[in-house]
Amino acid sequence: MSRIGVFICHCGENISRTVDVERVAAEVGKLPGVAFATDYKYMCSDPGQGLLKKAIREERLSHVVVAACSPRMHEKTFRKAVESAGLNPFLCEMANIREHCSWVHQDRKEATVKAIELVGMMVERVKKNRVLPTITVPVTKRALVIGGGIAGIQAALDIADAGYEVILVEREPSIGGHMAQLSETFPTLDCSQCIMTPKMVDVANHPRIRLYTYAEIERVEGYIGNFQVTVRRKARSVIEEKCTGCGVCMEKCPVKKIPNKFDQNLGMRPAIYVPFPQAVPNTPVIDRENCIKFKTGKCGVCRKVCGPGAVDYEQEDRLIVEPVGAIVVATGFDLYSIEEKPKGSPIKGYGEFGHGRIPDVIDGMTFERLASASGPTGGKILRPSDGREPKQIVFIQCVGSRAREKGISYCSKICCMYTAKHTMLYHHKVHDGQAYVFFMDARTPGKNYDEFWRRSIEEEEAVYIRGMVSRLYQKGDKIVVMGSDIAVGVQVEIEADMVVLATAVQPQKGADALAQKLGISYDKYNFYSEAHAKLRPVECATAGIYLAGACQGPKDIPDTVSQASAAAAKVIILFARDQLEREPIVARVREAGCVGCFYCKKVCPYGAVEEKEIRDRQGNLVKVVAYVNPGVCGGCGTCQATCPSKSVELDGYTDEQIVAMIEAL
Amino acid sequence: MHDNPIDTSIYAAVTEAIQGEARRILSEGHVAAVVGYAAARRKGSAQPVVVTRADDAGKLIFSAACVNNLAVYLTKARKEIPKSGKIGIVVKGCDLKALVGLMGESQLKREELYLIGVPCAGVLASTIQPDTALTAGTIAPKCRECDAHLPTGCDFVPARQPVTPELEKHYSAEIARLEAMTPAERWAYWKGQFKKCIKCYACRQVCPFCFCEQCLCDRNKPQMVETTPRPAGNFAWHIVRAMHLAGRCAGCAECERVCPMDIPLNLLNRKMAKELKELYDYEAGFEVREKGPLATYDEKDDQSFIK
Amino acid sequence: MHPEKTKHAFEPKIIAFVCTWCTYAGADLAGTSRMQYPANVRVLKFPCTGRIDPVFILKAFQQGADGVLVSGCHPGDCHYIAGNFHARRRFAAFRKLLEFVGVDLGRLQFSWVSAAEGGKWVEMVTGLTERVRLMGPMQEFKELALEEQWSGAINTPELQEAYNSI
Amino acid sequence: MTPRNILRYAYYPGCSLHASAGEYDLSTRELFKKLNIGLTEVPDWFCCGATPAHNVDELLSLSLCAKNLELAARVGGDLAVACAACFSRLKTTQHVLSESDVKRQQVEKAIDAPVPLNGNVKHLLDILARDLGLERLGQAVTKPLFGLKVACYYGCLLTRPPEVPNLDCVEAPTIMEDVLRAIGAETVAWSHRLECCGANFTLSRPGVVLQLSHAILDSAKAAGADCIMVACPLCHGNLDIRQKEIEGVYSTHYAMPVFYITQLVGLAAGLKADKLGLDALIVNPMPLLKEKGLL
Repeated sequence: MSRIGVFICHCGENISRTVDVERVAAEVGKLPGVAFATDYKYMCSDPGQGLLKKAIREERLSHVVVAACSPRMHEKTFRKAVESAGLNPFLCEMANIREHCSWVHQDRKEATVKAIELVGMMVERVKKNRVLPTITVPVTKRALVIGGGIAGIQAALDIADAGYEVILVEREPSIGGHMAQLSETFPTLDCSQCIMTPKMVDVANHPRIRLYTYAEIERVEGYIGNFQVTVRRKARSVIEEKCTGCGVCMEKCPVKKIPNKFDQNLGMRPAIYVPFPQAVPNTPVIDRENCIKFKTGKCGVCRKVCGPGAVDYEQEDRLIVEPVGAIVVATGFDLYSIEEKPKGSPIKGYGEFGHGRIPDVIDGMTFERLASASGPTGGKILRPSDGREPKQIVFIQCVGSRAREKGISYCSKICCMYTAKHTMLYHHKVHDGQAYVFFMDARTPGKNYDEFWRRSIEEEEAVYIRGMVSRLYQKGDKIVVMGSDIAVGVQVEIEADMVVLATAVQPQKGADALAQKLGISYDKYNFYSEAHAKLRPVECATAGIYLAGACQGPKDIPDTVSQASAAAAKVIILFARDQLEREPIVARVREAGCVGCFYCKKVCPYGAVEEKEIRDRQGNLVKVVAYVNPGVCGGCGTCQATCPSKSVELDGYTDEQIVAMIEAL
Repeated sequence: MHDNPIDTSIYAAVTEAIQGEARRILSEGHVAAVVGYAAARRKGSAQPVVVTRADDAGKLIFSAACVNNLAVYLTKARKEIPKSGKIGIVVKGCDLKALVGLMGESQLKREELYLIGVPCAGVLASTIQPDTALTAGTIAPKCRECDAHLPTGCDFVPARQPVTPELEKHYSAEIARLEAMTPAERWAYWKGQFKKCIKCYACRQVCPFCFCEQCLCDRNKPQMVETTPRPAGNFAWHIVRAMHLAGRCAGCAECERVCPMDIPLNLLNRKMAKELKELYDYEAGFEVREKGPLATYDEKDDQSFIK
Repeated sequence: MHPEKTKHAFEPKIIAFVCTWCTYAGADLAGTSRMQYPANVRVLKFPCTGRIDPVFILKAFQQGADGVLVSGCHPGDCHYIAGNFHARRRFAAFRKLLEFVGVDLGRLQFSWVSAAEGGKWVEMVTGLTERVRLMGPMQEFKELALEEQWSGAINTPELQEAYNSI
Repeated sequence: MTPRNILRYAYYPGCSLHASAGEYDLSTRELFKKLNIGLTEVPDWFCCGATPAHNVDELLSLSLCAKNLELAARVGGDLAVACAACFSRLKTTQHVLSESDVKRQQVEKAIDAPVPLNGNVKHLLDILARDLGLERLGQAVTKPLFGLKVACYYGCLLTRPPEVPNLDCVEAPTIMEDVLRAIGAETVAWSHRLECCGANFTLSRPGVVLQLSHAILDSAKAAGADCIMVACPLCHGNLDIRQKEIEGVYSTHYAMPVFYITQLVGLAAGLKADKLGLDALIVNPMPLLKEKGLL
């Protein structure tokens, strides 16, 4: 007979306000098998856990049910406590009477009845729980970092400096990401390239970082400590090992006028190119779509002029499999489009402000390139349409951000600050110019941030107009901006020479596809979800995968760097151990019942099911049955639901446990 | 209309060919045994037989009374079959589908079988005396919608073409009739049917696909399905059975033939087959496929029923 | 503060089979957001919808559930790569079977509710509860459970009395 | 059964087309006859309430449209609407009533009939560009309007509010331009395609209308347009009838003819000026049409 202990938590008043916890304890105490039932103010607190451990010892409890918050919150806490009291942790279950009961119901009677039933179900379930031994798996002490922006660079450097090998994968031909595109950074106005490029060089020179640029993640298999990652190295057409980065090929390339994405298509580049002069690696790539050799078969100038013979037109994509133990995802962000419907985006475009068809209406990143000393204009603010200096410039904030009607309700966080920076840069470069900013609210929390914003108004003479712009249109060579000033209550019309839109920060295109390869969750905008909004902000719910930077949500540089270092620390903590304990929620085959139809093998998403021969003592084959490799099993249980004879069972979710709960209804 | 005779004149020639082929493969040592049909004691009746000697090949027959699906003798009813060596088996088109399914489920290997296919115009319904002539009225319901009169992919098929008249489809009509009912009417119909069940498990015993060593429904930890022949347990048993056969059963209708209480069991199986055909364009039994419709998926599968 | 609560003559029993990664988390989010929904639902957590055997749904109805909700991750979001895809096929077939034997599919709801969709969880639970409340109790399985064996009708007063006293 | 390629519609002209915009009605009927598109005027139709009613009494405005929808449903087929304001009100009514059961019940009580919420309400533009199709429209052209530079003026109601008309993109529609290009005309890119002309304020606050319409005319002229094309009698009224006055107030000169879409398409389809009511326009289009050789 089981001796089950049931502990009902008040959670301060969070539960007890709606649920009559004493009554729950009293009712549950009557259930067969329950030896002890009590309630307590905070079960998760130290005294609460003490109470639990004491009861296990004194009441000789065989199983424990804690009725409190969601198991997603504290199951680990209580299982640990139970373990320290000498019981197998998997003999402890939680009934969720907070998120699923007290917080979602107001009627005390109904909520109490429901709580009693929920606890009752768990009592029946726990009776069928079995002792599960922990499974240990080895840890591969190498990390994969996806994304070579500032987040990925920082994480890679930290992990590598701790003594572990790092694979850094970047989609573009060079690392650097968006930070390499920026002109100067707030709140100090130091040059972005000056602080960024040394880090890029550090990455290139680090003995423990293997850099794959112009590469993407093809496939991810395995689990924490033991991932197998397939990287697709796209054909660069230049052999990295041979190239010296002299740049002659780029000089001689006959195709010169290809808009450079790095310069927001303002500058031009040849068909064989590095995106920017400080690129790491400084190895060019051939843009096969625009290269004459690839289009017509003629040309081949770059191969002729290349001294070391690094140009290779026949190069093909290569797939490389790398075993790693942890993954840091740092894929960063993209900017929202003001076009009607950007291709492949889950969110509709803004569909206003000229739809991207008015050349002098640009976004913030384009302004960064104009303001950058290494940019297409050499740091001069000039209009894309006619190259004239704009004397009146209008900045519009919250374009897409906080626009529920456009499908985005979040704040992009960085725009208030970078717009303030833009007004300053503009004022420094165009002394007789006037900047106007249309804004809803100025959000400037952060060290020295508000001071910076005030400076833009008080010292740099930017005119801030609280209100939104209704529309703008081209009139001659001016752009008429019509908006309202809600502080004064008048309509405003400004004839501007240039308009800069602070478009919303969005996840990178394809963020969802990558998440699906990694098996991590993401929100409706495709930002990756952290395991806990407050307490586990850098971990994914999927063990062994960590987040850094704007792929998780809009972030400025200091926040991104902090999170990257935090993610690196998490990886280093994982690598500090040789063996990893994994949850023993895995499928096991009952060989006696297995008839070897291998339905389990057919549906297993992990390929964890193998065929095992059973032989008698003489060595004659008796039958072939299924075998589940516990190291590979992900623990989904699809095999069990599919098995006709139920000869494979998922520990922790056995049919007995589930049917016990259903029967407790 | 119902008395319209069905031409079974080829069966004599087929019998002769089967005997000849069995004799050859047994005497040449191709196979260790041939599973087929032999005449039984009652006039005109037939029963399964395992022939291991070439001299006994003359026992083999094929007639409209050869109703059994012999596939079951290759799996769980293997007792009389030699443990090693290739086995020859006489199969009608409908039985072949079961064999094909069993191969897909790793229960049989094609290279261990010698398939003697039978051109078949139909067999008698289970309720008809074995010496009755085959007519539109006496033919088994499954034969009314047979699409495999001539088995394909066999090692040997007598070169005869069965004459197959167009018959009224029994199961399709029944499914349509039931589908037109209200849920309450359907419930009443099945309740009436399942009420009759005595849980003799003959349906399970005869089914080539019920090859589990221990049936889910016999387990008591946990007891998924009540075992006593009460209406609740009966209902659960038949639902579980139909679900487990979905995508696998190709309609040999042996369950229905052996049911002593005349429950239209194949009707459930045919309904599931129809749904899986409509949903995933899958038909069981035509080719050996590694994955049945419920062991695979397509990202674009219909999900109109999911909110 | 407390809205007027309507008393209903019939409070259905709703049982929800959910996966732990998406829908359970979505239901947690509904809780942390303090959304409100009818107290009729009892949630059973599974690692994945792929683990949910159709027999459980049958069992739930037999145990007196008036409505069953099955919910997991949206296609492509499965924590276990493809469990929900397998589940989708399995349930597509199973609901057709239930429909064919005369179960009103209004009592069986399938949904995708992600960890971010607390509101959708509330919508699903509320919708099903209200619908089933209108449909009334699921009598079919309950009556079946009360019925004796076909040959063993309770045909004597003593038996009837003994039966009633159980 | 009617073959698919034969188009038939119930037709709701709206009050303006029986009064100030008679030429719009005339040209619509003639053009559709020419294009072999059937129009059956909804018997007994009445005012939709247009721009003022819904500001005064929402239930009344919904009921007016609901009744008209109900009358149209008796004719059968999709409902063709010429006036942008009527179009907007009829669509809005369908939208509001399908969103709110309470309002639908109120309205159904008021008109004592069920409201047909699923019937298609289509603006003439939609019929020409999509139902008939640009290809077939092009085939019907006998006199392409080569060399005529047109500023397509949508006004505020054809695409707004975003959730209601579903005619085209809210901020960057192209349907008018598509139609015009199909008949050989040239369209200009200009900024005020979707601005408000002032609509009904023409009577109560003409000053507002003059200012707004002036901006529109100014912009069209700056873009190099020969003429403006509209699909709404209210817009037409303000741009055409008020043009002289605007010229006076703002001391400028436009002489910019304002055509209805059916007039231009009719012209291209070979209809004569008298069938299109071109003589009813206030700003005389004849000199322009003669200059371009389109008469």
